[in-house]
Amino acid sequence: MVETAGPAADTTILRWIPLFPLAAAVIHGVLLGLLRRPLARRATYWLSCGAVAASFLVSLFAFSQLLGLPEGQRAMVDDVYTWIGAGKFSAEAAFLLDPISAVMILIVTFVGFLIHVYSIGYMDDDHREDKGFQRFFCYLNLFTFSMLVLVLADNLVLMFLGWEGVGLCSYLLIGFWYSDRWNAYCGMKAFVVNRIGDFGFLVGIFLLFAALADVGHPTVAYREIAAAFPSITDRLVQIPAWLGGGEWKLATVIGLCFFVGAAGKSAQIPLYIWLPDAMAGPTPVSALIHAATMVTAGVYMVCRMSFLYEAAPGASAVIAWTGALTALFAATIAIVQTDIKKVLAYSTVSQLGYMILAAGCGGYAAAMFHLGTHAFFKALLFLGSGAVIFAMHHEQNTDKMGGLWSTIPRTGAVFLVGVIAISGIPPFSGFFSKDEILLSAYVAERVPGHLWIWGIGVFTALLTALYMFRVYFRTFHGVTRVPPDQMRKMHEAPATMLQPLYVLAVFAALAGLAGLPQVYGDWLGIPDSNSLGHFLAPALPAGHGEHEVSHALELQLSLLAVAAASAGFGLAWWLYIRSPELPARMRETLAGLHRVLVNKYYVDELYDALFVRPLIWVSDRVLYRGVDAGLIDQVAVGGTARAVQAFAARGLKYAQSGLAQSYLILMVVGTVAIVGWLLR
Amino acid sequence: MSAAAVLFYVFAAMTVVAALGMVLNVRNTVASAMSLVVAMIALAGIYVILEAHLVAVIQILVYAGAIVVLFLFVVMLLNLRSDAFAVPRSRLVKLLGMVVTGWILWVFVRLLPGSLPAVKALPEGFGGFRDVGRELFTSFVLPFEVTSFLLLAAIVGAVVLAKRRID
Amino acid sequence: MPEIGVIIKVLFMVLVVMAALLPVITWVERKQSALMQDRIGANRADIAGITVIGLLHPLADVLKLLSKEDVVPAGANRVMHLIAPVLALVPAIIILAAIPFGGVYDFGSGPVSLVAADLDWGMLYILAAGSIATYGTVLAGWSSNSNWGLLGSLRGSAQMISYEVTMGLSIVGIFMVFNTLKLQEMAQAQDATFHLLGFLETFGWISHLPSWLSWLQVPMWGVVLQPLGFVMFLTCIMAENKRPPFDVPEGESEIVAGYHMEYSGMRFGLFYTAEFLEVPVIGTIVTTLFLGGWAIPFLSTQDIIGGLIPVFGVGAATGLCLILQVLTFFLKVIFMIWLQMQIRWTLPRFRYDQVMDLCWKIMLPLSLANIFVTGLAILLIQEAGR
Amino acid sequence: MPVPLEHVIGLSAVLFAIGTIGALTRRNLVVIMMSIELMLNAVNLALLGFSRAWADPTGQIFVLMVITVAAAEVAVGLGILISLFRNRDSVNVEDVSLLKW
Repeated sequence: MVETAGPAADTTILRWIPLFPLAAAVIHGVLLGLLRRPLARRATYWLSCGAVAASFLVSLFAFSQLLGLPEGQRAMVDDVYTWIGAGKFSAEAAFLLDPISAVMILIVTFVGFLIHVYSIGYMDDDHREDKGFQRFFCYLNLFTFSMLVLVLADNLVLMFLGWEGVGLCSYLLIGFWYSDRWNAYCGMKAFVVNRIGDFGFLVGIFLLFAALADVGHPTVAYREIAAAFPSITDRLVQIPAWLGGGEWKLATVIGLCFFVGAAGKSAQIPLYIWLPDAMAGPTPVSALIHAATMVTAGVYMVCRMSFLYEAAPGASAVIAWTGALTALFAATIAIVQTDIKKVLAYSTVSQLGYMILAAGCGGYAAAMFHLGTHAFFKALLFLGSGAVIFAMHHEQNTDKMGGLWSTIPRTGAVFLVGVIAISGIPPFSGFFSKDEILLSAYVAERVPGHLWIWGIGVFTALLTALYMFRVYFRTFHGVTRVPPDQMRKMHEAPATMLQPLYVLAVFAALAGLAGLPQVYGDWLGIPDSNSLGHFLAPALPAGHGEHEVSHALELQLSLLAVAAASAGFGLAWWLYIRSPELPARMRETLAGLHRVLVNKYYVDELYDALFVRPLIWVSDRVLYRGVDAGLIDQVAVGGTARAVQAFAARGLKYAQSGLAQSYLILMVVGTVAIVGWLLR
Repeated sequence: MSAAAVLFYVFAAMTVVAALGMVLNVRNTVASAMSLVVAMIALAGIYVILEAHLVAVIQILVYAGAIVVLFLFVVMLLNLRSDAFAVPRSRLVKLLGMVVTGWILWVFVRLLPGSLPAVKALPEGFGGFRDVGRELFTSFVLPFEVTSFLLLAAIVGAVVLAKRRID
Repeated sequence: MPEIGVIIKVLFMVLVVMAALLPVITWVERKQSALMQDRIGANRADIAGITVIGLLHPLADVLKLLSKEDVVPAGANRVMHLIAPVLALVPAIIILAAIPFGGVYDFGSGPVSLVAADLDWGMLYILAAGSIATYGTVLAGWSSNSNWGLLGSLRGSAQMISYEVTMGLSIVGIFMVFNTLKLQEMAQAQDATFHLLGFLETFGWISHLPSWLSWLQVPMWGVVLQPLGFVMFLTCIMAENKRPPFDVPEGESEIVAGYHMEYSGMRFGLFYTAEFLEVPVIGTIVTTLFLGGWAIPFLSTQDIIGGLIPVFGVGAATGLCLILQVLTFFLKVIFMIWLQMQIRWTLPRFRYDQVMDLCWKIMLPLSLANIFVTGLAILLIQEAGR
Repeated sequence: MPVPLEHVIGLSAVLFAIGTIGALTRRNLVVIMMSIELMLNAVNLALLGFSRAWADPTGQIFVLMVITVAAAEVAVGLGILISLFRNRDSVNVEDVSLLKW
């Protein structure tokens, strides 16, 4: 189907990347579910971490081979077998490695590996159930597999498989401690909300396939779609009246449908509500799934479909604005949260907003860049918070922390690195990626009000610095609010937890240099320093995001961003170090606003009133009691039975005289009648 | 008219008469069985005329020699006395039977003339046990084997059914 | 001409076997029993004081039976009561039609086969005819409206049906060995000898037999090739005949006289005749199947004729050979008769369940095994032969 | 073939009809089963007639099969008959009409 890569590259190695974690997961599953023989913890984590490490190494190898290919045609396809073949429709189980997916698999396997290692220490003190340890690693491997399928998939259908797989694993892991009803509820919430997004995604796939089939290209493979797309670019579709009617561009409709899916996975307005609750899961899960990898699937998908969005400016505008609003919205909420993981969760939402914003503004490379850096520093932050929580014996509320630097300085140090990185203070990674995003927003003329978006971005950068440093100060500095005896007993996390932190800290600090903008490259005398951008460029449309602005302007913009970030830092320092009594007074003066923010704008309550309760009511009264019990059970099933019974009792039973010969007579008459008719 | 033809018609007459005797004799079951035997043997004769020697012998061995004896055996075992079935059936049933029979005969008779195949010349040893046996153990070996299963099932069923429960 | 020939043969068989053998058999039976029971036995019947060592007794019997009143019990079914003895006797006679009492001889005018009806499927014919004999028993008991008779015919029919099965299976081995159902062919096949150790050569276990063993020849008789079949067939066919030790249908001590209890006079005589006639008939059958028929051991037909021609010339030699072989045949038959007498007077009557168990639980599996082994052996020899 | 095939088939038709009448009108189960045997024989006759006409032994094979099946049927049928007689002391087909409304 797809033209294969050059002879140099052996493409069949790709299949091994997802295969290793799958194998591990299957082994765990068989041992746990079928044989009921849990492995020893040591064997368990050696198996899981080994599998992920193996696929990371294979990924590196594949990546090197990809680099070996000439600039223009960097793509390796491993066509394993035809997964679904039905007439014209056929979905291959094929893996595609191009720059985008290469970046993704490196992030997924590398960060995933670190988090696996981290989990060894973190889950070790969890004694809620004996099999929990292996179950956790089983799910973790399964998630890695699904994620790799998602990013490596060569076509939409296979990608959807991974898409659902990660959703399932997130559900399983959020509700990992299902004995606690709240966790189970959170898992369900995440799953249901994701379903809504998946629905949009599916509709998008169907629309796209139908349209392509119309023009004679029934395919779901990316590159064929991309090839055949121009023929349907200018199509118009009639929107049903209840959706407002009118003629829309098909590309726009499809793009919006896809974006619904992206919004579901990447927690954008209005579907972001599941992510904060997802923090009910173990912290490594929050780090891996709900910060580094899964939630970025939406961004990845938008970039993957970039050629489509290039043709659908309307959809892009919607995306950009959604991203911008999400970023701001989540940031404002994050300011007042006291639960350390909640803050990180909202910051994740906010950062995802950034990425989506970039993608909407055509800065796909910027989005991918930020995706990468964010994966590092947000994983770092989560794991750091995990270390804190570990030290505090599963206490997450920052109101009960403070001044921890004296007891766990190493954790504090790596946490600080993460904070600086996310706040976008040079030269840490967050600065460069965020800078590129803002730049791409600034220059995206085709997006209506792109300057406003840029403004929002800058302001959000300020808020980001504010709330991140707020959390940092409230946790590690100032007067401690921890009972002294606990303070004395407190100690650092074990090595298996700390060493991944160090590694992540290094990357969080330096990853930005991978996509060093040309401006600074010139200073340092590095020719085309934005290696990541160059690497991604051929796979992404040479959109307006890339077009040149004068270095002077670029510098001014980044200075502005830095200024905003440092302002946020200063504000946080003023409020929580310099005069710690101020926040309380502000809370009193702005009581109303504070309450709204603490309650996250009452969005959950709103949804509950608007959707959840009516839905439950309808399901119970109409669907269950009306349709199922009433219509199907009573009328359809029971009715049929009653009808047959009545008929038999009235007339049919008299045909059964019990006399063998009467039956025989009927039989003979029938036979003879048939024979006679045949011989007529 | 060849001797064989004469024999055929004689046997045919015997068969029909014996069959009628079997069906119409309402007083005496054993007599019915005996007339059935006569019919069987006469049929065996007809089979010989039709060059089906093996089948003819088997006919006598199995039908006359075993099956009908079995009937007689059961009749005697149950010691069925004759008169129990003397009561005639309702006219309606009889009429129906006649009508149906008329139907069948009519259909068959309509079928007969012209629609039958031309008679072919016979190969050597046709209908002998070698010929039939070869056919039976080559082309029809599977049905043959399946038949053995059928017989086994029949044996078991008969034993189970007829065994007197001791309780 | 051929029809005449057939008629002559039939008459020969029937007359010889019935008129000559039958009285002798009854006499032999009497003497035999007397011998065994330490009595003198039949020695009274005399014509003018001459008692030919009791050989006149059969004559007296016939006269008595013919002159007795012929009673038909009340409530009996006359027709059936009349038919039954005939049905019992006829099969025994018609079986003789298929028995070869001599070989195939050529007096220049085409080969003459000394068998009334040389059927392709002669053995099957014998089985079929034998199966008809059941009706005699069944009807006799049923028609005479007597519980003893009914019980007798119940037992008789069950026993005969059962043993028919085993009898048929027990000679399948013979069919396989001689590869024919034609009795004359069987007899001819047995008109030969084979080397007792020949199998060693056949399977190539030794290159060739040493000459000093060449005298180790055996006639190729059914009894040699199928000893188990011989025993089983003899048992089955004697059970078919319902004489002791298989006389449960009559069982004087249990059910008075069984199925022919209500018979008297010549009707009983017919049953009696049938029973006694079947003894030589059995003899002929067993002889033909297992004892080489008319064949003279170690002297095959062509040996005899070839040896006699120089002395007498072709025609006379053939005729002489014919006479010799027919005599041999009847000698063997008489031996079989004697053997049956021995058995009849040696063994006591079995119990009914014993009879049935012997048939279904012992001989049926044995006969099946016999068939299997025989087939295996034949296959092996064919393989070795090729 | 000494007689025209029509006559063989006709004979078989007549026998079949007689058997049918017996099976339909008699009430003695034994006789009914015997009538069924008669019908089977009629079919056999037709099969053999055709086999003779076509000079094809297949018909005879079929007859052998039919005979086998008939034997099995009689064995089982009579077994049922006996146990029936034990329970209901009758072989009248109209006494076994319990299985109805």
